[in-house]
Amino acid sequence: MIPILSITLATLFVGTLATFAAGPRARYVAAAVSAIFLAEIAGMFALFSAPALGLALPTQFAEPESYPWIQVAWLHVNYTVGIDGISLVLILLTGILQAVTVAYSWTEQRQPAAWFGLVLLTCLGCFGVFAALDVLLFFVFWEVVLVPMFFLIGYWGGPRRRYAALKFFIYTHVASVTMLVALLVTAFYSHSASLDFASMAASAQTLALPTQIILFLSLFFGFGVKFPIVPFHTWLPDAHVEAPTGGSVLLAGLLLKLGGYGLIRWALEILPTGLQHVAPILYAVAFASIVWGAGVSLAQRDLKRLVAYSSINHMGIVLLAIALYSSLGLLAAVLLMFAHGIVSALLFMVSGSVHHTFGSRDIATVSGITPTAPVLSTMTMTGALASLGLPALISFPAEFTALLATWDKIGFWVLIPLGALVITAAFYIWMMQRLLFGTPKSIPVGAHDLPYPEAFAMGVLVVLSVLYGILPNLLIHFIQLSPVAGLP
Amino acid sequence: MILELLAFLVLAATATLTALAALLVRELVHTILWVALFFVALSGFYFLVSAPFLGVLQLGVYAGAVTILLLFGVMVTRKRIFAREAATGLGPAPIALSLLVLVILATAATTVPSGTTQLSGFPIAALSTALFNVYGGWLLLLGLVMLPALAGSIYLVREDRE
Amino acid sequence: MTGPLSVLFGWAFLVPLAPTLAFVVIGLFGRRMQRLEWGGWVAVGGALFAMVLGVLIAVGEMLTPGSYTDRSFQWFTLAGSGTGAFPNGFSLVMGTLVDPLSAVMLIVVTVVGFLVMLFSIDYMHRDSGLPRYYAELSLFLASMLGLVLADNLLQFFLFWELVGVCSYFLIGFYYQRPAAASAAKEAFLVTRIGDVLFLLGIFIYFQQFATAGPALGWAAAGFPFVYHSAPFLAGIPISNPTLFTIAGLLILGGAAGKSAQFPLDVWLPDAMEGPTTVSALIHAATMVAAGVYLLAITSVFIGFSATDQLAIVAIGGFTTFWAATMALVNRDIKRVIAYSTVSQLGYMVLAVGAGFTMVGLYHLFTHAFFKALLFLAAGAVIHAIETQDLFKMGGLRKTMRVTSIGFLIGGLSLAGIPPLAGFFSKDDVLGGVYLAAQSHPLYWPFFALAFLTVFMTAYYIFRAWFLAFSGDQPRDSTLPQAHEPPWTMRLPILVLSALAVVAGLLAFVPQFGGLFAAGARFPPTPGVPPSYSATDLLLSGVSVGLGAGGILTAYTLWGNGRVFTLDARSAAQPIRRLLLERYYVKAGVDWFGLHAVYGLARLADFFDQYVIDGTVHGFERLFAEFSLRLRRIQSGVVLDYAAYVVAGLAVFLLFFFVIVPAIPALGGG
Amino acid sequence: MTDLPLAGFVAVSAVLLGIGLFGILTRRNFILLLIAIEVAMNSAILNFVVFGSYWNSISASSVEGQSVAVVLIGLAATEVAVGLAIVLALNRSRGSINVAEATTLRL
Repeated sequence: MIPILSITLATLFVGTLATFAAGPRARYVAAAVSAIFLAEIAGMFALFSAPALGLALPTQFAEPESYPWIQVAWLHVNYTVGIDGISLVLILLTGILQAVTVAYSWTEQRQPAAWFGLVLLTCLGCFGVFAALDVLLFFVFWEVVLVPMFFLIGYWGGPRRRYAALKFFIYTHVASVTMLVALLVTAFYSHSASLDFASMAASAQTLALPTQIILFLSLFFGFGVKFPIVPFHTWLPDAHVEAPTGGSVLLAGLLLKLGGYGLIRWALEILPTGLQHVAPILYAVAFASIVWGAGVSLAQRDLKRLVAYSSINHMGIVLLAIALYSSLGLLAAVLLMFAHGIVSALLFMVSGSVHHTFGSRDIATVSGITPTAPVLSTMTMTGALASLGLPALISFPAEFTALLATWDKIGFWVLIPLGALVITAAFYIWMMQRLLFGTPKSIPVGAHDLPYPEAFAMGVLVVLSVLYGILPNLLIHFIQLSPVAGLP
Repeated sequence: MILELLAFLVLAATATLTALAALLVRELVHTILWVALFFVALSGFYFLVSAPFLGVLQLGVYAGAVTILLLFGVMVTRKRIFAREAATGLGPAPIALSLLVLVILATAATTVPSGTTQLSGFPIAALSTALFNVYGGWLLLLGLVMLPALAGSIYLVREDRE
Repeated sequence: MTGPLSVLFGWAFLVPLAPTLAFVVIGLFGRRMQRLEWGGWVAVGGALFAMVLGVLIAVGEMLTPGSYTDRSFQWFTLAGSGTGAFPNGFSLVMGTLVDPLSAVMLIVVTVVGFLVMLFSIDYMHRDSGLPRYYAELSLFLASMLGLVLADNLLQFFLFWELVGVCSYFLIGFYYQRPAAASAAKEAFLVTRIGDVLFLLGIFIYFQQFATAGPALGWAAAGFPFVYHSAPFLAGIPISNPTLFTIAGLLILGGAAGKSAQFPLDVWLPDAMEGPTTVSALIHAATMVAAGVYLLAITSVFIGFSATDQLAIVAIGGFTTFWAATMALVNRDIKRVIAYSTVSQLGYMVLAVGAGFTMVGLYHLFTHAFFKALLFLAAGAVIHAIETQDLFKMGGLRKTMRVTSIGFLIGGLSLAGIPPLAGFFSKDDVLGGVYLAAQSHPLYWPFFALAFLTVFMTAYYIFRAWFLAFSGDQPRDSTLPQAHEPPWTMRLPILVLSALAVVAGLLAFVPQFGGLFAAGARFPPTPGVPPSYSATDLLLSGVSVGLGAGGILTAYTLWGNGRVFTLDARSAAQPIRRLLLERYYVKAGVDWFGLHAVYGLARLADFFDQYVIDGTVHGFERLFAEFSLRLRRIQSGVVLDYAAYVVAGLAVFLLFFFVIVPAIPALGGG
Repeated sequence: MTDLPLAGFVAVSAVLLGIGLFGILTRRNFILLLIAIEVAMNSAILNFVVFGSYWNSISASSVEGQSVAVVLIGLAATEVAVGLAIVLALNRSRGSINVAEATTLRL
C-alpha cells in the first residue's frame, strides 16, 4: 500500500517551502510542484479505479492512513488522512486550480516568490482539508488556508484591500471557531474514542436529539459563512473585488468549496438526524441565498462583484442540494461544487483580464470589447454560458441533477431555484450585451487581446468545462464511491 | 499554653503594627527599620509553629539580605526620598478595595478547618530530604529563575547603557 | 430489424456529427481559411453531408413504415440505493431515434439547412466575422439535428438549449448594433422562461414514470421515448392526473417560448435583427418549429390530458390571429414574414392541441419550405437594394425576376392557394380542428379565429409582394440599382420554390404519406394526407375563397404601385397605431425588465450594501467605540494596573466566599 | 501542650495581605511599593507555613507547606533584587522613582 496522501502532503509542503525560497525563479518551482501534484492526483484516481493495484474498489475511504499524534488520557488525536469519491473530486479541483492560477499569474512581478508560495500554501491547506479525517488535523488545515488568503488579499489586492482582508479574516475566523467548538463538543459529549471521523460518526448517533440539532446548527453556521449563506455573505463581494485575480480564483474556486465539503463530511455525515430535523431551515437559507445572489447580481456594475454574487447564488443551490439529504442531491452538490470551481475561476480570470486590459471592470462604461479582444470575449461568453447552465458545458449536468433532486424531495418549491435560473440568465446575458457587444466605448489606446499565459490558463478551464460537460460520468463515477451511494 | 498564646498575640500585634508603620511613616530610612522588625516578627511565627528552618531562613534572607538591599536602594536615591508623598489618582478607592479584601479574607479565616497547628516535633531532616528529593526540581527551577534575574539586574544597572 | 437499413439507421449519429466537425474546423482554423471563403464552403460541405445522409435515412424510414430504431449510450448513471424516488437509480442516455417523426424533421432541417448555407456564401460575403457566422450556423445545424434525433426528453432539452444559444449568437451577429444585441438578449431571456417551465415538466414526467415501464423502471432505463418498441402509454399508470396535466401545461410553456406563441411571442419579430439567412433557417423553418415538434412528440409518446389540449388549442388559435393582425400594418419586409411565422406556428400548435398531431407536423413540413423561400427571397431583395422598408421598394419584379417569382410562389403557398403546399396542410389543420370541435365545443372560437386568419394571411403577404415587386420603380430613388443574385442564391430559391409547390402533394405519395400515418401509431391522429369529404370540400372552398379575397384586397389597395394611406381622422387609426405598437406588449416587457426587475435588483443591492453590511458595520463601530473607551483605563501607570488586579481579586473573593456560600444551588447555604 | 488554633494565623495573614495591598495601591515611591509587595508576599508565605504545620499535626512529616515556602522566599528575594535594579535604572533615566510618572507602558 502506498501512502499516497501523505506523500502528496509532503511534496506540497516541501514544494511550498522551496517556492518561498526560490526568489525570482519561484514560478518554475511552482509549476513543477503543480505538475507533481497533478501526477499524484492521477495516482489517486488510479488507486480508486484499479482493483489490480491491490485495492478492492473502495466505497468509503480508500487507504486511510492513521498515526497517533497527541495521546493523553482524555484526548486522542491522530494524524488520520483518507479520501473518498467526494474528496477525490475536490482534490482534483484543487490540483487544476493550483495549476491554472500559477499559469495565469506567470508574469507576476511583485514579490513573485511570496506570491507563488502563498498560492501553493492555500492549495496545500485545501488539500489537507479534503484529506484530513481527524477533527484537529482538519481544523489545522482549515486555518492554514485563511492565512495565505489574508495576505494574498491584503498585499496584492486593490485599493480597499486592508478592509477586505480583515473582513474576510474576521468573518471566516468567527465561523471556524464556532465550527471547532461544535465539533469538539460533539466528540466529548458523545464520548468518542478519538477525534477521528469514523469514531465520531459512530458515537455522535448516541447524542440526544436536541443536542444533535443544536450541534448541527452550530456546524451549519460555521460552514455556512464560508459558503457563504445570506445574510453572512457580505464579506465575499468585498473580498473578491479587492483580491488579486489569482486570489479570487482560489477564493471562489476552492475556499467556498471548503464550506460545502465541511458541511457534507463533518455535519451531514456525523449528524444526519440533526440535518433531517432542521432541513426546512436549510431550505429557507438556501432559497434566500439563491434568490438574493441572483437578484443582487443583476444590479451590479462591477464585473467581479457580479460574479461574486452569482457565486452566492450557485453555492445556494449547493446548500439546497445538500439539505435534501438524498443520494441524488449529494451527487448534485459535489458535481455543482466542481463545476462552480471551474467556471467561477474562469469568470474571475476574465474579470481580471478585463480589468488590466481595459483599465476598468465597470460593465456600464466599458463596452464593445469583442473587436479588440476576440479571445477574451470568447472566454467571457463560455464562462457566462457555462455559469448559467448551458448544456454541453460543465454546470448543466450538475444543475439538472440538483433541480431534479429538489423536485423529487420538496416538489413545487423547486420553482424558486428554477425562477432564479431565469434571473441568472438575465444578468449574464445582460452583462455580455453591455460588455462584449454594442459600440466600443472606453477602450484605451493600445488595448490588446489576452497575453499568452492568461489565454492558456483560461483555455484549460474552457476545455475542462466542455470535457466534463460532455462526459460528466468521468466525475460521477467517482463521486458515487462515497456516502452518496448510501443515502435514500 | 498561655505562654504560646501570649507569644502569638505579641507576634501578631508586632507584625501588623510594624507593617503598617513601615508603609505609613514618611522617613524612608525609618520604614526600613520597621520592615526589618516586621520580618523578625514573622520569623518568630515560624519558630512558633515549629518551622525553625524557615525561621532561620527568614532571618537570614529577609531580615538580613533584603533589608540591606532596601537600605542600599534608599541610600542611592536618597536625595529624593524625603518629599512628601502625594495621594494616588484613584482616591479612596484603593483603601476601600484593600479593606474589602481584608474583610472578606478575615471572614474566610473563620471558615478554615477548626484544627490547630503543631507547635513541636518537626523533623528538619524530613524537610531537607523532601527539598532535595521530591522538590528538587523546584529548587532547580528557582535557580534557573534566579540566574536570568541576576543577569537582568546587572543589565539594568549597567552604567554605560545607551 | 436487421440488414442494411439497420446499419444505415445506426449511422444516424453521423448526421449531427458532420456539422459539428465543420464547427470545430471553422472554429479552430477559420481565421486562416481566407481562400475557402472564410470557412463557408466547409460549412456547406458539412451541411451537404448531413443532407445526403439525413434524406437517405428518411427514405429508409419510408421503406420500413413505422419502424423505431433507437441507439443510445449511457451519458451518466447513478446507482440506486433501494429507497427513495429512484430505488433502482437512474441513467441519462444520449442516443439517436429514427422514427417517422424524426424522419420528417430530418428532411426539413437538412434540406433547408443546406440551402441556407449555400445561400449564405454570396449573401454574407460582404460581412466581416464570417468564420464566426459559419461556425455558429454549423453548430446550430448540429444541435438542431441532435434535437431532432433525440431519443429522450433530457437529450431533447440539452440540444433545445444549444439551439437557443446559437440563435442568441446569430441574432446578435451584428453585435455592434445595439438593437441586435438587445434583440438577442430578449430572445434568449424570453425563451429561457419557457425552458425553465419545460425543465420542470421533464422533472415531473421523470419522477412520475421513474418506477414504471421496463424491468427496473423508466428512470433506470434512461427515460427514452421508446424503449424496445413497447408502447409508452400502455404500461404507464398515471398515478396523479393533476400532476400529469400540470406537466403537460409546462411542456406547452416550453413550446410556447421556443415557437413564439402568445404570450412569449415578443422576441421573434425582434429576432429579425439577425442576418436574413439566419431568420430563414432558425426563425422560420427549424428552431421555432422545435416547439411544435416538442408538442408533437409529447402527444405521441406521452399524451396530453383534455385540459392540456384545450390550453394548447387556445394558445395556438389565439396566436394565429394575434400575430397576423400585427403583420397587417408593418413596413419591414422581414417583420411581416416573421409575424406570419408566429401565426403559422399557431396553426401547427392548434392542430397538435386538437389531437391532430401529424397534421400539425405536416403543416410544419410544408411551412418550412415556403417560409424559408419567402425569407431567402426577401434576403435577396435586401442584399440587392440594402433596405428592409417595404415603402421604399417597388417595381423589383422587372430587375429581380427569379426572386419575385420565388416570393410569389411562397406567398401563394402561404395564402393557401391550391395546389401549392400551404393549401393542403393549412386546410388539413382547419379540417382537423373543425372535426375536433364537433365533440369539444370550446374549440369553436379558436377555430373561428384561425379561419378568419386565412384572409389576413393572404392580405398581408400580398401587400408585401405588391409593395416590393409591382409598380414601375422603387419609391425611394436613392436605392442602389437592383440586380438578380448570383447562382448560389438563385439555386436555393429555385429549389425551395419547387418544394413549396410540391411539398403538399408529396403526402399523397404512399411511402411519404406513410411517415405521417405511422407516426400516429399510438394516439390515433388521422388526417395526412387530407381526405376530402363533402364538409371538407366546403371548408376548403370557403378558405380558398377567403385567401383569394385577401389577395384581391391587397391588389386593390397596393397593386401596381398604389399606396393606400389611411385617413388621419379615420376611426381605424387607433387600431393601426395599436398594431404598429404591437399592442404595447413590447413596451410593457421593456418596462417590466428595466423598471420592475432591474429596479427590484437595485433595491436589493441597496439593501445588501446599506442594511446587511450596514448592520455589520454598526457592530464594528460599536466595538470600536467600546474599545476607544476601554483603552483609556490603560494609563500606563503601574499603580492603576495593580488596582485593577486587586479589584479582580476582590470580585473573585466575593464570588467564592460570599456569593457561593449564600446560594444553595451553587453548593452553599 | 495544646497547639494554637489555625484560624488565628490565617487571620493575621489576611490582615497582612490587606496591609500589603493597601501599600501597593497607595504608595508612589518605588521602594515603598517594593516593601508593600514584600509584606503581601510574606503573608502568603506565612499561610503556607502555617497550613503546613496544620497538616503536620494531622499526619506526621508533612513538608509540602514548608518546601513551597522555601522556594517562595527565594523568589521573593530575587524579586527584590530585580526591583531594586529597576529602581536604580528608573532613578537614573528619569531622575525620579515615582511610579505614577513612569507611564511608558501606555499604548
